[in-house]
Amino acid sequence: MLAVSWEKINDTAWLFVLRDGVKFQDGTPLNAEAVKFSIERARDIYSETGRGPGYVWSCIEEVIVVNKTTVLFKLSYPARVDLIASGAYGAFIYSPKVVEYSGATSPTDPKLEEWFNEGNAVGTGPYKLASYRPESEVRLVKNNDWWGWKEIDNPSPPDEVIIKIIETPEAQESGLRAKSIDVATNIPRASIPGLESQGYSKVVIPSYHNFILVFNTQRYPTNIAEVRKAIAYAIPYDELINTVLRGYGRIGSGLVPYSFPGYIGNLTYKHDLSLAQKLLEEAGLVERISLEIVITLGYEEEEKFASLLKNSLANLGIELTITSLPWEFVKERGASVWVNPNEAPHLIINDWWPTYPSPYEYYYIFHKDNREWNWAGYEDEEYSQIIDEAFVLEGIDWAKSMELYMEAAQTIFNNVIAINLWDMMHIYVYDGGRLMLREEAFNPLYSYVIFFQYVEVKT
Amino acid sequence: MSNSTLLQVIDLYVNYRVVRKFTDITSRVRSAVAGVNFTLSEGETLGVVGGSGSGKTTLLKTIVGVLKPSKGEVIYRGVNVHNAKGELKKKIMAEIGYVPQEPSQSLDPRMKISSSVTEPLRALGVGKSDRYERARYILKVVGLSEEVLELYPRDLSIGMLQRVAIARALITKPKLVLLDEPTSSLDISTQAQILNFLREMKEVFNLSYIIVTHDISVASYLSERLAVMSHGTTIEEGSVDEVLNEPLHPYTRVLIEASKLKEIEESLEEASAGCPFINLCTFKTDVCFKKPPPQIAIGMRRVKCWRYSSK
Amino acid sequence: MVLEASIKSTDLSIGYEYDYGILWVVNSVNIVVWRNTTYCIIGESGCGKSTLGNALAGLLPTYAYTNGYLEIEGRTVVRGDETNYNGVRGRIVTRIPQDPSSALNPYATIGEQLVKVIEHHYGVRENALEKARELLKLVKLPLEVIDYYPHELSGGMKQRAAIALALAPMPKVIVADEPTSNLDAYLRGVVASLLKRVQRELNLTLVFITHDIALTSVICDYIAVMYAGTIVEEGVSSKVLHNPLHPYTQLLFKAIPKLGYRETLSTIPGSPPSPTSYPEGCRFRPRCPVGFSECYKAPKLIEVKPQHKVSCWRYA
Amino acid sequence: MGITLNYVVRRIVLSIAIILGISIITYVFIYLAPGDPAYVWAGRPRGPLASEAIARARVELGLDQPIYVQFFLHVLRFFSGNWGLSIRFKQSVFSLVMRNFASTLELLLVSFAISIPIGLFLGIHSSLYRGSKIDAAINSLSIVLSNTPRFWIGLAMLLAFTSLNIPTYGRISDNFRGELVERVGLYLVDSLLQGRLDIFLDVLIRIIPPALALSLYPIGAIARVTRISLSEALQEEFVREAVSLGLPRNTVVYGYALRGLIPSLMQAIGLFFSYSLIDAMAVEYVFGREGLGNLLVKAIPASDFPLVTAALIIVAIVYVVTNTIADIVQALINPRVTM
Amino acid sequence: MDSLALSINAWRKRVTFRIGLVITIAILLAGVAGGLFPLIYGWDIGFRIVSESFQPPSLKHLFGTDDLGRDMFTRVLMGTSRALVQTTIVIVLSLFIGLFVGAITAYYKGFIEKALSYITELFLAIPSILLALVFVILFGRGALTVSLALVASWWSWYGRFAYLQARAIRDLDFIVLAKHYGLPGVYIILRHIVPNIMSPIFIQALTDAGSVVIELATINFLVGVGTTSIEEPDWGLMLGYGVRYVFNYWWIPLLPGLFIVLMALGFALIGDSIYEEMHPQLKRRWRLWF
Repeated sequence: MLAVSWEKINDTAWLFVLRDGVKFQDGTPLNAEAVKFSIERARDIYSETGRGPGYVWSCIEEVIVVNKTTVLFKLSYPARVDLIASGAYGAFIYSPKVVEYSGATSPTDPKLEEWFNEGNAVGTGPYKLASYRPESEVRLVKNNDWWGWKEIDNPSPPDEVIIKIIETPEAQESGLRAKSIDVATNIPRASIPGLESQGYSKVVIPSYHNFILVFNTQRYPTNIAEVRKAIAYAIPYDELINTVLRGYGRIGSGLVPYSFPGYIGNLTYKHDLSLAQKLLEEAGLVERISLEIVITLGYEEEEKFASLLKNSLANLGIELTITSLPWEFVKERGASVWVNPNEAPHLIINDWWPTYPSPYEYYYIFHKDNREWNWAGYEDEEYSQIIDEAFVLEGIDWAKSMELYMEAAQTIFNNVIAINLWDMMHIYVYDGGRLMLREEAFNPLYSYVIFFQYVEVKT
Repeated sequence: MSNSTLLQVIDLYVNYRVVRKFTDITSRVRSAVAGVNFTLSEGETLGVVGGSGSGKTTLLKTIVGVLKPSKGEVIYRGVNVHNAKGELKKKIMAEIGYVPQEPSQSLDPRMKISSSVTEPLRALGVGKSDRYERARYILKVVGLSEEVLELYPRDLSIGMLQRVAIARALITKPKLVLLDEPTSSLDISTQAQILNFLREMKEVFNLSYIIVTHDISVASYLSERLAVMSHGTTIEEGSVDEVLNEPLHPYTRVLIEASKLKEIEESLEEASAGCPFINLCTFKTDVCFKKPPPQIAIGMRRVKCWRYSSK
Repeated sequence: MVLEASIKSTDLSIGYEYDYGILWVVNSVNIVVWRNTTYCIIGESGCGKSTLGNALAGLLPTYAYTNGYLEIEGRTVVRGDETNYNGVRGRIVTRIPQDPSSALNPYATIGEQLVKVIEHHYGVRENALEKARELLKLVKLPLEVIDYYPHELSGGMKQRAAIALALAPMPKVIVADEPTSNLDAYLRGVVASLLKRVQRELNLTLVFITHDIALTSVICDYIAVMYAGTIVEEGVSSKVLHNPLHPYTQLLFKAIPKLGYRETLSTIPGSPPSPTSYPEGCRFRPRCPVGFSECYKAPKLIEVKPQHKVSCWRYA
Repeated sequence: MGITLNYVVRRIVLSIAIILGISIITYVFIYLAPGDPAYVWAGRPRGPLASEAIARARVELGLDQPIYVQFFLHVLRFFSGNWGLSIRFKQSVFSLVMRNFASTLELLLVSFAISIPIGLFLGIHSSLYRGSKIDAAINSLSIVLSNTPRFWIGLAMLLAFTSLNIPTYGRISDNFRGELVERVGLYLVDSLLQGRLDIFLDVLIRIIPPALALSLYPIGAIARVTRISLSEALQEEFVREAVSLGLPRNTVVYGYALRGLIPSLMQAIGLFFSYSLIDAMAVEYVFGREGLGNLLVKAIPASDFPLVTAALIIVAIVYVVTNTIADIVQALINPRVTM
Repeated sequence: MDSLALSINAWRKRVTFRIGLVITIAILLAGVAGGLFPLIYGWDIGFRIVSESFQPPSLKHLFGTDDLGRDMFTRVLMGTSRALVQTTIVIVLSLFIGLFVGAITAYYKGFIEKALSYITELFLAIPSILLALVFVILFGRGALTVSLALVASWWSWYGRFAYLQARAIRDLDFIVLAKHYGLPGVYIILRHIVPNIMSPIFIQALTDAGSVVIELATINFLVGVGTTSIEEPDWGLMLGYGVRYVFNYWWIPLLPGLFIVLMALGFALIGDSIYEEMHPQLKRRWRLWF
């Protein structure tokens, strides 16, 4: 948005032209220096401490200020800088004066980070941060000096925005009903018809957030491919859509979510219990078996899916134990497949969203070197090589790299290492009598983000 | 006085701590028993008479060994009661019986009489059948039927409870029994029964008693010798007849008058230093206001009063 | 001196509610207490004397049942099961408690307690304080006691404070329920003397309830002996004390140890019956050494000598 | 005075010892917690440099030190009010907890302002008419009240009020949120300090339903305690003495019997207060109010153990402090007891 | 011995006792039924999807069905047996620990008394939720873990109660004498102190059973640590999970709560009636007499 135009000069150099006349909320003008400052800070923090989402910028060798409004990105290896720059993380541009404000000595001084954490920000956006209580609410006020107001033609944008951090769906619904919330991001799906009948409106936005069922390939019996396949056939996909997602969701295909770069259709199993039964018999499993699935506490859909799966597997004589844990524990259980595969759960659901618009984000999960996230315990040399190659090719030959990703997806699908169960859809329920949410207010890459400049307040 | 000395109490002090005021950081020491001396011969009975708060009960508990003295010694047949250990201690415990003040509190309400009565024997390591045999015997002696053994304290009247408490004190065949207000919670008719019974027991087992009471008539009924106690010390000691007929100390005189029910014009303010009985006394001199009186022996009698110090 | 009845009871019975009905602990008591005299009720524990005292002072517990009549200073306070002590408590009757340490309000100073009572009955504060001082003087307590809490006083002083409190509403009748039982011999004499003096000075009617027979000789004008809920003997104190008629009274007096006497005490065999199992007829019959066949019928309290009543078939 | 400075000092030392004990237990808790705080602290790194970031976070959090050093530092920090940064919110735990505690405290105070008078009233009347139908009714009512899950009733109330379109959700209307100047942290007080009656009313309307739900238990419990202890007190000798002196009924009941009960009732109410804290957390969660309960619900799934323990330590400290105060006050009021 | 007599008296005279007993028996039956269900109908009975989701209460589904179409009533009954077992564990264990710790604290004067009473105070102050979380970390999630965690905090109530009771009797003559005779501490604690302090504590524990149920439910409601899975039919979790449907499908969160109330009430009514029977000053007729 801040860039007016950009072009790829060669594999390792991109030129960006910035919008002129844009000012930060503290009055300093947005210029090439600020871009250099912000991007290099993110990159440096990552390379110095390994922390933060700055790794998206690790391809940058140097940001060169060409003139006041032009920057040149010099890369150490080919990459799609345009995609990175539009990513959800690590691509924030802020005023270089923050160093001064926070009393830090250098851009990577932890003091600056603390200053940000305390709820300070100086960006270019249409709304300014007014107060910051990460546990309950964030307040924004309109930035009248924003450059974009002329362009978007919104007669009545909100003057003040309060983002309430309300995690539980019932609390959101209650707030909505009590008129203390105008837009709710996470309403129980089952409540939506009731709310709609009371005059509330909804917006359904697809997202790149998907839920991946991961099989433990190192533990009996899920180390047997037939067993995994049988489970894949036992998943009640229709019920998943109808009962769990109440229609607001899409059965996943392959690993990459729908409409994300590198999406592949048709990599989906069907619900077929008799086939599943046959596969189990082929695998030689006649006695009753017990499996464990680990899901994340608080994800209503995961919980329900697990229940459906339990019911369905019961027909196959498989007893499914559902363990729902806080997210940190889920991760710990999942990663334990590398330490003690027989203690790790047979099945585990990992929810994933990209920080960076490349299919690599999804395929890297099952990379053999990824000990943090490869909860399948899947160690496939060939697969890993294919995706690494594809990643390098991204900045050079997009089509070729997509082909390689396709191959990787087939491997995962055929071996039933993991199944993308569904792609999430965000449902925003709002009081239609008071607000109008334009479509531009949402971007699938930015989950749970509303661009408030596109919100119209009705009087 | 008979020949052999049974018990000697030498200069006994028992202190306790009190905190009085808001600003007191440390507690102050008060003496419940402050300098008690007496000697008891075998077969002799000592009556200790004193008002409430005079330290009688503390004295008794210290003699029996329940409380530790801050100073002084209790010598039973040449052995210091509080230093005795092991078998010796058990022997002394067996030879000194103790009957607490409230019969209703001295027996465990949740325990059968048989268990309560045989408890001292259990501590001595006597076998179960022996214990019960002895319990049956002793109950017969105190005039209770055998069925009582299977009852609980709530099934018995207070007089019977007192008998049971005495039976427990007697079950170890003691030589000395300490009685703390044995009749104060009893009715007149029961009191007479218990008093007579105590006399009888003394004959049967050749016992010595130390009886602590506020009632000088009860003490004189059972004892050969009387000690009058006040403010933690024995202010006068002597044979019953001597004390009753010729009281030396003004407080003793008042006590006797009170029990003869003469009308008493009372004045009870406590003196600060010096003798605590100044207000009762018609012979007070300057020294009485300054220092507490020392113990003075007159023949076999002892008294704490300045009046007799010059003699 | 003309004798006027201060308290008069007619067939007064008092019982308590128990699991299986009413337990009558005081049965058909007929007494007359004359004004400005001291009337003693003596008996052993459980004979109902405290219950009778509570009835006189208007302090029967709520689970008590009554029967008969009781008049105090011309006011009928008990009529059948109805009791009405309004205007009688305090104004006409007060009582001196058995245990002053629990009967004094532990949360207020002696002065506060006195003043509260005086104020309620007679108004204004300055006078009340003055009156409180007078009362303390009357019971020979030092004046600084006015600022003391009850727990700061010794046993004897507490009892005096309780007496002062009972005198504060200026009643006509005082019921003293074993006021000396928690005191030692010396203080007992002191308190009894004090009560006697106060009764004379203030022209009170004093009902003195005690089990301490020796004490009665000093302070009582009339004596009633209670046994198992009934009055077995009643009369002028000198007559009852020196010439007891009822066998129970006779035996009881012999059972008291006397100073200097060392002969074996005589005892009453057995123990007093409990209200749940009063014997038929004369209630002393099972323990009576001189009982005869007549005793299976209940005797009546009759005047056998002038001012000396007894309830025994031997004198019928 | 029945109390000595010595006692007060001892009681306070005891409280500090208990809080120290709690800090030990919480330390053990944080230490044992399996969700790797270093990982979260590092911002859940995903890239190839992730393990490096985690190692770095471990140093920053002091997790590389020997356990006794860690423990010592923990205790030191604990008593200096530096409870570290919340892993999830990256803010000072202390200020986070205090800010939310004010909300919980406000709710509790209002609920006790409701329940103490009602509970006392019910208890006194139950006791005065005991054995009667009134007593049976009040007693049964208080048993029912004190044995109903508060959060459940809160839920039902939330449903009822929301269907009646009465705003019960949240702590304050959003229109007012920006206008309220926070001084004390208790919005009822703050709004009055600011002189804004409209804000005060809004806050009041929102606080009453949860406070009512919360006050069920204390109402029942206070009524029962009052009934039992007043019944005993009314039979105490000094109360009978007051009756025998002809004092009027109100003087006897309130001036004599009840006055003596104040210390023990205070102690009991202090206990109920600290016991209600957990209830308050559940109820405020139901009503979507900010506060310790909501904080806890957010912190637990995020394995934000410093925050979880801090929130719960506040509960413990409130317990210790209320009880210490109640004990000291009870010793002060009661001249009989010498401590 | 007297407790039986007391109960009989209470039954004869108190409506509350009878109501409480009826409720408790009903809950016990429900618990037995819930415990037997898996044996009769198979292990997955509580999880079986039997109908359309969100069915309101009807004769077929007494408590309606939940968001997946499972029968709520079956699940609530299974929750009953869980709650009964958990409550029994909590009450019995805390009672024993509390009773003995309290007796020991009071019996051994001096250092042991100080140390143990401080420890008791400490455990009183620790919120049970915190202990529940600690225990979950130590022993893993599960109903038993939370019960034990609650024991770890709950015993201190009885510990203090027992201590106060025992302190009141420890200087009575029969205990002083037993000590004086040289009888061992264990004997005195077991034979003298514990029997004399236990009955009020037992009654208290009976009354407390209701609070235990509520506390368990509150912990599970708030932090959901009680079970290994949301699938487990635990009351607190069912409520906590059902809260999100309160506005549209009220029976999902509200009906299971009814059972919590009933169970708590049943125990409390029984305990209270026996308490009243034990305290005659509370049970006798009382009229305003002054």
